[in-house]
Amino acid sequence: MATHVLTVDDATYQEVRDQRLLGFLLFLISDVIVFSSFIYGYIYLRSTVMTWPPPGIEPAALYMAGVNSIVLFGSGATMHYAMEFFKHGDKRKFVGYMIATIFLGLGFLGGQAFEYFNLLHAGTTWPSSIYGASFFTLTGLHGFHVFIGVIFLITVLIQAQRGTYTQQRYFGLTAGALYWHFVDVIWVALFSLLYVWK
Amino acid sequence: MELDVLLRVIAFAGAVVVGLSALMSLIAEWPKKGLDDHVTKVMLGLLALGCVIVILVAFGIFPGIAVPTKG
Amino acid sequence: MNTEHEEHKLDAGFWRATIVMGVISALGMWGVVVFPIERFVPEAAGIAVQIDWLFKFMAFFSVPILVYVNGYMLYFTVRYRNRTGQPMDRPGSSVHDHKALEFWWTAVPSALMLVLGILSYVLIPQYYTARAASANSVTVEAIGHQFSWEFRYPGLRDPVPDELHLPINVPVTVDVTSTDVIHSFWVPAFRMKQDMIPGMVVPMTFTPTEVGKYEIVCTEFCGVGHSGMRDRYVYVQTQSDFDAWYAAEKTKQAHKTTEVTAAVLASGDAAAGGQLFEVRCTTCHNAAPFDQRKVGPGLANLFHDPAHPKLLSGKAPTPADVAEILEHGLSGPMGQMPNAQLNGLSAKDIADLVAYLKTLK
Amino acid sequence: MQAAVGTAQVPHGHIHPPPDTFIKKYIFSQDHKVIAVQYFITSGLFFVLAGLLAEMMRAQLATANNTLLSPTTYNEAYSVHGSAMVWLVIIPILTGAFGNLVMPLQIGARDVAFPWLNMFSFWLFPPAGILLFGSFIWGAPEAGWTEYPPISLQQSFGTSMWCMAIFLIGVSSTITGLNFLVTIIKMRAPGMTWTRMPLFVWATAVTAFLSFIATANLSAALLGLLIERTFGVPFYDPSKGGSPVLWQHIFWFYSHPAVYIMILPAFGIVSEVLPTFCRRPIFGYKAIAYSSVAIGLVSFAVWAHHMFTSGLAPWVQLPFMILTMLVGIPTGVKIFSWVATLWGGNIRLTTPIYFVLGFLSTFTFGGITGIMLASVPADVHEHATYFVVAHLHYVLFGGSVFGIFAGLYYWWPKMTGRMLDESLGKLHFWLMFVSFNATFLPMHWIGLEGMPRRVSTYDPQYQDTNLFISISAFVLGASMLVFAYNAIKSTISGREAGQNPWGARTLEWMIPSPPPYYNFEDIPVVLSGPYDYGKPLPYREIKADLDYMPIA
Repeated sequence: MATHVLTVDDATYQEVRDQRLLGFLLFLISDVIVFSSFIYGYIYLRSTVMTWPPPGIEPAALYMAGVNSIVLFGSGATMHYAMEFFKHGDKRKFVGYMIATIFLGLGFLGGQAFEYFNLLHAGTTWPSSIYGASFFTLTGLHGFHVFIGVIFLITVLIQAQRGTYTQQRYFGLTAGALYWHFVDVIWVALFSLLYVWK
Repeated sequence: MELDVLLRVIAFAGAVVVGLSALMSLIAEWPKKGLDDHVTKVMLGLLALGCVIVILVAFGIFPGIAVPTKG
Repeated sequence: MNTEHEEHKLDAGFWRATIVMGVISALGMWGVVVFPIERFVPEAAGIAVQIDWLFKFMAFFSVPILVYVNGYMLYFTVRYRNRTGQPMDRPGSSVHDHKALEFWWTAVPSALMLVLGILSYVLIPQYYTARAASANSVTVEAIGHQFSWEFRYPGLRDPVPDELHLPINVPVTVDVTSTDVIHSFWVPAFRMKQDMIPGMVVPMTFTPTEVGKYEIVCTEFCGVGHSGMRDRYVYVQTQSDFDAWYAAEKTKQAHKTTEVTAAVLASGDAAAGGQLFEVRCTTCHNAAPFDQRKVGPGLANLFHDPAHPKLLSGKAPTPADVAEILEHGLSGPMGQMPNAQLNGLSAKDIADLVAYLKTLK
Repeated sequence: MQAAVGTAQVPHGHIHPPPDTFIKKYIFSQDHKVIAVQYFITSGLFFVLAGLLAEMMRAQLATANNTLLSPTTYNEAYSVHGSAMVWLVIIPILTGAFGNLVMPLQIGARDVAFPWLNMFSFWLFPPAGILLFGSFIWGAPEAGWTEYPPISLQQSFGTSMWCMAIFLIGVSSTITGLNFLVTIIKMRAPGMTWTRMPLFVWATAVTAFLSFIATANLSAALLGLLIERTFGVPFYDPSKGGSPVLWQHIFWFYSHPAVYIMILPAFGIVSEVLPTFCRRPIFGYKAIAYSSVAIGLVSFAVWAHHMFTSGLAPWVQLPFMILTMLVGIPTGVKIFSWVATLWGGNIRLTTPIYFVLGFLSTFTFGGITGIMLASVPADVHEHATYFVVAHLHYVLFGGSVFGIFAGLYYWWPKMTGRMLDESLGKLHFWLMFVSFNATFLPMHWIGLEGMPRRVSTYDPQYQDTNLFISISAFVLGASMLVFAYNAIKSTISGREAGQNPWGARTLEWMIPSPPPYYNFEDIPVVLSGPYDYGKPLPYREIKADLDYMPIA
């Protein structure tokens, strides 16, 4: 009987988890749409001029951004490992990798701050030109997402420490991981379009 | 300019490490069937792609809008 | 619950209704064919006739659709209504599909759409991409302002405000643009409309076919004076009248004397011009390619850049053109260029500047 | 079997006991039925306000060079009228109100997937309305509901408020769409396969998909406009290198799907009302269901047909023209199927079906003028004239609003448990139908003759027609009073409706009216489609399992 109740409850949990997972993925999709319409705007504006960036506008430094991207991508990898270790019940490694992820995320934000500082110093401001407009809007939007992601991960980590998640029931964690991967993957697109595309 | 060389080396090294780990995780993830697993696979794949792009940049195969790094 | 279905056939009543509707739609279609649109809105351009024809084509096929949809709707409703005394819950016909019927009412409209699509598409290039190329054809720049129009003719230095004069039976290309917000240049009698978008020059080609005076209307909201942007007219004139008007305009504008003679122009000093440019011009102009606007366009490569819009004459600018603009100013699609007094430029200065501009690549 | 079925449908969201306090029950309620009523009331209020604005405009337009309203006031009036009718009335009523009221009941669920989000997205909606109408204080937006830059960059702070208002609405309908989509995908009663879903649910599913994809994009566009207005960041301002056409692209990429967000649920309502009162299966169930999907998909690839005079190259115009015309085909299929449903029925001429017939007639007309606007050369003449005004009111008023009233008269008994007065309802219909056509039919003609839209004064030659239009418009406004009176009368002294007053077969009619908090005592099992009149009901009741354990 007890077992029956338990199975029902697991099924109940599964049911609700699936709903939330689907909901969360749909949310991510709508977020992709937001980014893609800004990206569309960027490509459109860029297509209206001959030289990019417009003359007299100091663009962002490529290799700096390359290193910064690796920092973010690395955090994606560590996030995945953290997930795996949690699933296998290795609490200690899980916590370690989570913290690594969070710090890498913060590192990325720091790198971006440094980059912004350089650009503003060189006179490339947000309203300065269509370059400034697209660059700061896109990277800023993404940076904001990273910031939210960091907070998200910290919360999830605390929750995990409080023992909210069991090895069968850890939707919050899944959501956190998916969100973080999403933030990474968006950066792949932004890096290619804003820095690499010549 | 030396700074840029240094940055390219770091970027390359990091990209190799991260890219490989992403690929290996992808291989490990492959048999899983859950909806979130499928999504994770896509994400890891794109992550690896990102690393490839960085490597190509580090080698200057993608010249990009390369301006000397300041600071 | 009452369960026995009442099945129906397509009986005489149905066919009678169908025939009646057929007659009505035939009348309607005949009405569409003979309807004299031009009696209400004159067709003053070649393209107008074709567009009206297209409109009638669509109206023609719309009539039967409207008649049959509404007709069957009413007929079925009246015919199959629940009459007093009949059981409320008696189920109607159980027919819920009819493959052939559904196929045809999907296929026939699709075919119609395809025809309409082709008919429409063949019309577009005639007024849109094709520029008036024939020898005597006219090119006019139409510029929208809050809240007035401005028309620049080749060879006329100053724009003509709020009056568009066109010769009859001559292909005309109107390059529409705006200096402030989006306006829309609409001449109902020509069936021609084009948004005037700041920073964009869009050509519009047609051939006026009837002498007369036709209203120009702004159809894109452009601010508080939008409603007032009417009562301005296109004057389609016989070639001789048009030439007379053009000559009159030219003499009206001719009082301006030119101090920058060819001789002065030849004596220009590029170095001095360069310094002057830094002081006087860089507030509004970059020494960069045309599309790098500040207030005015970038001026690099001014004399050789294909992307640079043709100036007054519709031909590539000559040093003389540029000197003239520097001396007398210009109000064009890119905005207002002040004249020599306002810029405090002497004839020598202008010559130097032109010399400098020639050096820019 | 027991466990499988019992756990297949979890009463998630109604796991907590019914609310006790007044606040929880009526203000911050998470019950989809209460939220639906909240939407009805709020949107109803905004409908009245926006309607009054329309009457103001018609008063101004009654004579050619009228000075009743200043041009500025007039511009503000039509801009807020348009924005409010689209974002505060039609979309919220059709998705928020009808979607919430009917969809969970029709799929045999106890609530939507995320009741809290549902409440949240409703409470984003009143502030949006307050922002939009409040903008009058600082000078409301003037450039119409499309707010094309650069003109919208020159306007006063009111336009920024407009941006925020629409942004809130955008977020709200994105959330609602997401919520409904999950609900429909995951929470259908056991046995309710996709092809056993009522057609209103099909329509809602497609609408939800559109609103959560397209609206996210709108939010981005508005963010851009707000940023540019606030910090002067150049996206749309040509003098700083931006592009006004960019706004048109992004805006219409949302706003064209929005047009179908505003009509598909009305299609759904029609498809529910017709079989009920014809006492016969709907003709071409699959055709109607799949055509909704087709319309939904195509709607993402037609936006530039609003920009045929914005200087797009012909090779860009061609595909948009063809695809736009393509939309006419699934729509036509629907209309023909509905007419065919009338054939051989046992038609009870109640108020809901009156409105459905009105819908069929007016919407067909609007659809045809739509095709006329899709043809590029014709559009070059018709674009931005009163022809367009007429067309869009034929589809949005003659389509959506007639559909909304059909749905209101149909589901009012379910929502309130009381009947509306039939003769008053029919009076309302005839007043509305006649005055509607009298108002908007002449607009086609003056548009073709050369009257542009968005003008507060016009050429005296259109004087008489406009006077006639204005008078009809006042009658149209007055016809709404009949409904108001009817609604009040019904709430005070309406006849008890009982469980299933119309003898319909969809699930919402299998439970008491108004439905109890848990909707279904037992979650039913669905054995076949809902429209087979004359066959026994296709539902089998089984006990649902209410066991629950907190979720991480």
